[in-house]
Amino acid sequence: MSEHPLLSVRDLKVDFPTRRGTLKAIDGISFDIARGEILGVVGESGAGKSLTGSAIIGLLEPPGRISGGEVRLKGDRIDNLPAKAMRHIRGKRIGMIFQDPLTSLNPLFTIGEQIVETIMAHLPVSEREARERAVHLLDEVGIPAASQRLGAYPHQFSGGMRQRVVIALALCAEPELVIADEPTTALDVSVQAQIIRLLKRICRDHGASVMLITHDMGVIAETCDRVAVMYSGRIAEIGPVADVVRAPRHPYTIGLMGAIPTLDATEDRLTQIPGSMPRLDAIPSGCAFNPRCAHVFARCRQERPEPIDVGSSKVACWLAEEDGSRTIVDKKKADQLS
Amino acid sequence: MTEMASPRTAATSRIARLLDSDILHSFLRSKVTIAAAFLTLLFFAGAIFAPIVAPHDPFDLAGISILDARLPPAWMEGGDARFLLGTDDQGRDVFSAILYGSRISLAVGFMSVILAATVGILLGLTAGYMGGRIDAFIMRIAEVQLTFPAILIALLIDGAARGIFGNLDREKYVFWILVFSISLSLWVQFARTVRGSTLVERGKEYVQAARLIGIPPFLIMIRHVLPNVLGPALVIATINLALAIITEATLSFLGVGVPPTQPSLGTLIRIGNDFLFSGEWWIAIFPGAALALLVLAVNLLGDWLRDALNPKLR
Amino acid sequence: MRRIKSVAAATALAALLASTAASAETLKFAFQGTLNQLDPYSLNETFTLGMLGNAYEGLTRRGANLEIEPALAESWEIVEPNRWRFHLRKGVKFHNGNDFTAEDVVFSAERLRAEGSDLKTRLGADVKVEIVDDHTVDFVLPGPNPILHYEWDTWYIMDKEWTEANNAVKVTSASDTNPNHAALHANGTGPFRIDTHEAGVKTVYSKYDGWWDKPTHNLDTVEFTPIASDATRIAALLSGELDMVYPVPVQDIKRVEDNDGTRALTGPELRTIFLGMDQRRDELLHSSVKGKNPFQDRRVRLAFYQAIDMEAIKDKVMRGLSTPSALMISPFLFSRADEFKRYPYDPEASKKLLAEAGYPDGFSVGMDCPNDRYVNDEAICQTVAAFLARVGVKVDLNAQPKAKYFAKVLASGGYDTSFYLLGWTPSSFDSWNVLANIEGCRDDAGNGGQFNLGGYCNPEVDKLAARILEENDPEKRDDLIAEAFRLTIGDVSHIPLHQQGLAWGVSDKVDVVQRADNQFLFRSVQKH
Amino acid sequence: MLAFTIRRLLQAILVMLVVALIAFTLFRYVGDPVNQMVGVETSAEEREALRERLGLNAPVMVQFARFIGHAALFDFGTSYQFKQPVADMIGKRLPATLELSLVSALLALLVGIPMGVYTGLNRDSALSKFFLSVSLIGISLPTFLIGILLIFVFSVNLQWLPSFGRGEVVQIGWWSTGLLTTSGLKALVLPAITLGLFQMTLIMRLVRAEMLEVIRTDYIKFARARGLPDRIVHFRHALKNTLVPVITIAGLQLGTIIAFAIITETVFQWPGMGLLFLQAVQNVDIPIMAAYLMLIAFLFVVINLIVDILYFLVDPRLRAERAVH
Repeated sequence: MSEHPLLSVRDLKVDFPTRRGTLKAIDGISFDIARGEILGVVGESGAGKSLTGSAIIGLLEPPGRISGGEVRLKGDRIDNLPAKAMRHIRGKRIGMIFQDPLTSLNPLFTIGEQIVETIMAHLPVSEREARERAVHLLDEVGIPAASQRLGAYPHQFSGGMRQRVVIALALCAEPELVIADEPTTALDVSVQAQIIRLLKRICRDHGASVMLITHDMGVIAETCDRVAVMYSGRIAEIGPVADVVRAPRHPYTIGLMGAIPTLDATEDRLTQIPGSMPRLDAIPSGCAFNPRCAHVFARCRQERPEPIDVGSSKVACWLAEEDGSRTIVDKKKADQLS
Repeated sequence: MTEMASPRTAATSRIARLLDSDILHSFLRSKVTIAAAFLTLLFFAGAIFAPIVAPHDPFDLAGISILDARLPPAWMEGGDARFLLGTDDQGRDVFSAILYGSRISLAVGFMSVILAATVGILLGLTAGYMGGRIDAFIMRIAEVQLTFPAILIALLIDGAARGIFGNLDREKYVFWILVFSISLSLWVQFARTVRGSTLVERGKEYVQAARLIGIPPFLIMIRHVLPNVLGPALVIATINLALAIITEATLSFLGVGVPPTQPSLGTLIRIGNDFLFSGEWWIAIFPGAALALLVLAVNLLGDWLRDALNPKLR
Repeated sequence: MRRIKSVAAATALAALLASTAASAETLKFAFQGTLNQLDPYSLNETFTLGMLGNAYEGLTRRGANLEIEPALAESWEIVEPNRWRFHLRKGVKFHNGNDFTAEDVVFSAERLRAEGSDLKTRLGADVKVEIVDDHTVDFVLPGPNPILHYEWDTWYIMDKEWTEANNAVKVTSASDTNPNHAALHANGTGPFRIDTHEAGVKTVYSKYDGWWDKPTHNLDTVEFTPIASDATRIAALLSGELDMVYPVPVQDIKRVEDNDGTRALTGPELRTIFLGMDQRRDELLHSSVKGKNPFQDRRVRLAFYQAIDMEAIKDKVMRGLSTPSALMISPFLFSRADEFKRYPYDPEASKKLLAEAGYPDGFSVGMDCPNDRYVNDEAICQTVAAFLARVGVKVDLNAQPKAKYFAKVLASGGYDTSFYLLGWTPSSFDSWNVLANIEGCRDDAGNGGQFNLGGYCNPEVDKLAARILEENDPEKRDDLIAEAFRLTIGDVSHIPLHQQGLAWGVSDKVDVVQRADNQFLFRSVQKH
Repeated sequence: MLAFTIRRLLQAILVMLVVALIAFTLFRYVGDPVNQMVGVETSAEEREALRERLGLNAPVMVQFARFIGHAALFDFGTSYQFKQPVADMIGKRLPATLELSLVSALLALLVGIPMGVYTGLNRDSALSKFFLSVSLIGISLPTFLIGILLIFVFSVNLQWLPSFGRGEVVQIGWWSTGLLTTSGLKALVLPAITLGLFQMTLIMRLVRAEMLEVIRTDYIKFARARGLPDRIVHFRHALKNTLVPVITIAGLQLGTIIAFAIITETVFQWPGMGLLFLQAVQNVDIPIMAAYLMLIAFLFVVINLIVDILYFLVDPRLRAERAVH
């Protein structure tokens, strides 16, 4: 049993069938998350990050559907489970945190009601026990005077406090994996770091792995063990944070790195990648990134690169195949190239 | 950075939008909508060109003959080729009466909606722009107005009109009485929508800027607000047209609408209702079906418009 | 909460028990109009009087064939030419238990002729009523009148003591705003008492056990509901909810006949439907002609007459259920009616007459018409308008509910009409009533033909009418009547249209007697 | 809560005053009330005396004050047609209309909400499409046509249900109810369906639209992501949020239902206020019209108050806001 990673995604494909043809929103991605590991998933809007999260937890909005590949949790397939069985995985074994704490909580129910109903949906406890547990959790996520605030409604909390409540909700049935989908985007900059730290600490305390979806490379660099860079429904590059951030190999990753505003930036301006991600119904042949890539060559337009091992990372780029050791393009160079 | 900062749901919503427009144009949907549009156009054309296309003039008393009364539709036994859908108790051609009746029904409907839209948009703009007491006052009236459905208002006004004008004079003004009373109950929706939009616009910079330059901001706002509310207003107008037609028909059915000598669809149904049980079903059924079809078609168009423009209607 | 529920349940149970306990026969019927109030002297209208006639009684009553029968008076005699003696029935009790005596008759005679009464014509103001003894009353007339008692079947006798005790001596007139006890309750001697009366909703009668006559009915309860909508009324009969409805619209007669379990009773009604024209004013109130009154020209009146095809109206509007009439009275009420013929339908002649009269292009005139009073009244008016349109006359039709219509065209509305449709049943069933009310001259003070709305006036006719009233010899009397009618027809005083048919819808579970005056009397109803 | 209620009450009183003014104007200026009461033969002196007696010579403000004073006691004088006190007539007919309206509203809510929820949750199922088509037809068919059709089918042809009236009623105090007898219940079926159908389709469409919107919200997604059973997600979380706008509309609809009862009552000869009002309009019986207007306004105000309080109970955000301000 222990040889299985906690979560294993293999060749996952998500389709949106339409009358004019099937859109491939996610086109064959594979990655693992180990126990206790924090995996960052990064990419532009529309790259398929959130869909990946939704697909794993089985909450794709119709008509979106998983059209291929498999998702395994501790070696057991969960992508083809019946709705009822899947429900017991959601919340119980995989917790989820959404972007906006303001809208994630039902405004018409007290937070106590919402936590208690979640606990009771998954654990065989009495309502009293569930309440005690709720108080404990709220305490743990740093809500002051937790027992008195059970009866409070979401609108009576600040944004940061609400996200703490959401974290407590995601963790209240002791899940093994937490998928956090841009958990801080909607928050005030001043509390973003606090929430990320809280998330990291509390997941470690509860022994939960995290899949942290974000578009913020800075957060990834500070928080994650490994990172997956997604582009147009595929993984461009995946590997340990240290490698990917310090020595990105995929031209897209390089571009992204350039987009991180750092406090100690020596550059005068941020690196930008020209152009924008292709629409799902107009993905170019070959490498999807080729129209924007500064290093594009003929092969990129004809053949699609599959991820290949480069050091401890995997990179889907023909450049990487041609010379695994050569192309450690540094930031300065990328800057000039663009 | 700007691109990167777009919300998390952008990807899904982009797909959703694509799919939505897909549903919009999906085969079945458009077929129904096209049929509805065609039907509506047909009614409009029939109503506008009634004097040309109708085989008879049902309002011309000298042209109708009691001897032709209650003839069944042309294809039935005893039918007369001159009267496709049969004749009513006075010998009027039901088909022609439907064309002329739709003319009245549509005219009342259109005029009511136009009046209601004008009043509603003006009041909505005023309320939203002026704010404060005036806003509160107008919106309070709107709220009270909402309680009294078109039917009730129309009945009250009609009753008052009978008291003031007497019965015969009332008939002369009945068209305007109907238009007035129906529009009185329809303006609220327009006003609310426009007010909401105006409130949003009022806070914008160009309004402040206009004030600085010395242009009356109200005028500028009208120019900015109107395009914004055009979509929702069109949807409201379409749905209200259906409502106005139903209201007119109901009033005429209750006997307080247009007089039987110049029947609208509702009047025709009222007349035909007396013959429904006696086997002369065509006098009520054809106008009834015409009314239902017309309203259905307009409603379908309204539904489609709403989905297409997807404005927040509330 | 629970207690309330059980109370409610108990109430419901009691109600159910009550309704089953009254297992005896209940007659449920509907009429198109409402019974507004119960004062027997406030409205001279067939339906209201007919309904009250089930609770109240007159000195006389009329049988199935409208023959005069003794009722509260056992017999009467003309003791002197100007003195009639009525012998009252003994042992009759009002619903409240009071005895019926001569006092009540005198009291009723006074109240009948008091301010606010709509039935003043039942008994002339100059007739004296004298008590001979407790059960004998004399009526002293200013001159002979052979038809004195012809309309007394609808002059209902009220209980003096009850009326006075309830402060209801004053008649609640049609314009009164303070209805008194008698307008809301009834206390007669008739076969049924009125238990509850909700105007416009429901009136419930129950059998009066103390009735003096032997009941020829087997009813215990009668429920009356007004149903204005023809379709609803017929539907209620066809579905078996009601035992009887009237009137049945002519178009539904066949359906009522064909339906299992119901039948239609039809017959000629005594009412004559006619058109009237304002001939009194020098300028019409509602017309395009200014400065003169076209209806004062006989040619115009005749042109109108001849423009209308009565056979077509009979066939298409009345579906055969009418008798086109040359006279202003039903042929059943005047034995020599067959001597008279209608002017022929002739639109060409009509146009010519109009041209001769100076209206080659016609003119326009407002027409008043009730829309809930007579059989297909509004449809007839529309058809008339269509016929007149063909000879160039444009009619602005003003059809409205009878209450509004009557308020406009009758004396109380100042005879505000130029051209109208009206129906008339002489309540005495005699021609004199027509000649006096419809054809009699009317002066500015309102004396004379009260229902001569158009103000037609031929002094010769009035003189004949006066002679008819006093003539005791039937043969001679008929001669005089025929002569008077001949004059009015020659003048085209009115345009008689037809006698409409009666049509009642009756369940096969009941037997009823249909009287030609369209009164529905429960006393002859059998239910099985 | 108290301040809120008081403010609402004051607003309600203001509304009633405005409506009273309209009713008064109707009563006073549409057709001279004296002319409505007397005949042509009444002399000028008699008219003047009546005028004085009715207080029509007092200043308008005084008259209006009197009108309000009387209206507060529900005294609207005597019907021109029926010669009965208007208050009595309306009082006798009020139960009929209210029972019909409430049953229709209940029907509309009890059927409309589940249908709306179902079609909102199962957008593409065949049944949803069927419901939607039916609702569109329901909105497009005028009420009177539906009534006629129902009578034609169920009363005349099948003879299952009565076509008119209330059936047998039981008197409980001044209230007459048809809900306790079989015939009363049977008589209620067709009119209630006729009256409720339009509102039902309206509510169904509203709930569906709300449901579609709510189901897309983050908190519903989050509720699912927490692994809550569908039952709880749909009927606890989604429905409660859907209900907020539904309450407003439903409240307004009840007012509409009472007014729409005019049509249903006419078709089914239901002895309620609507029928009375229609007859009053046709006969220009102003006292009844004025009284009906006031009554409807009063019902509206009461319903609005109830809606506001319901709002309060359902939506904690409102409660908090009110508490703060």
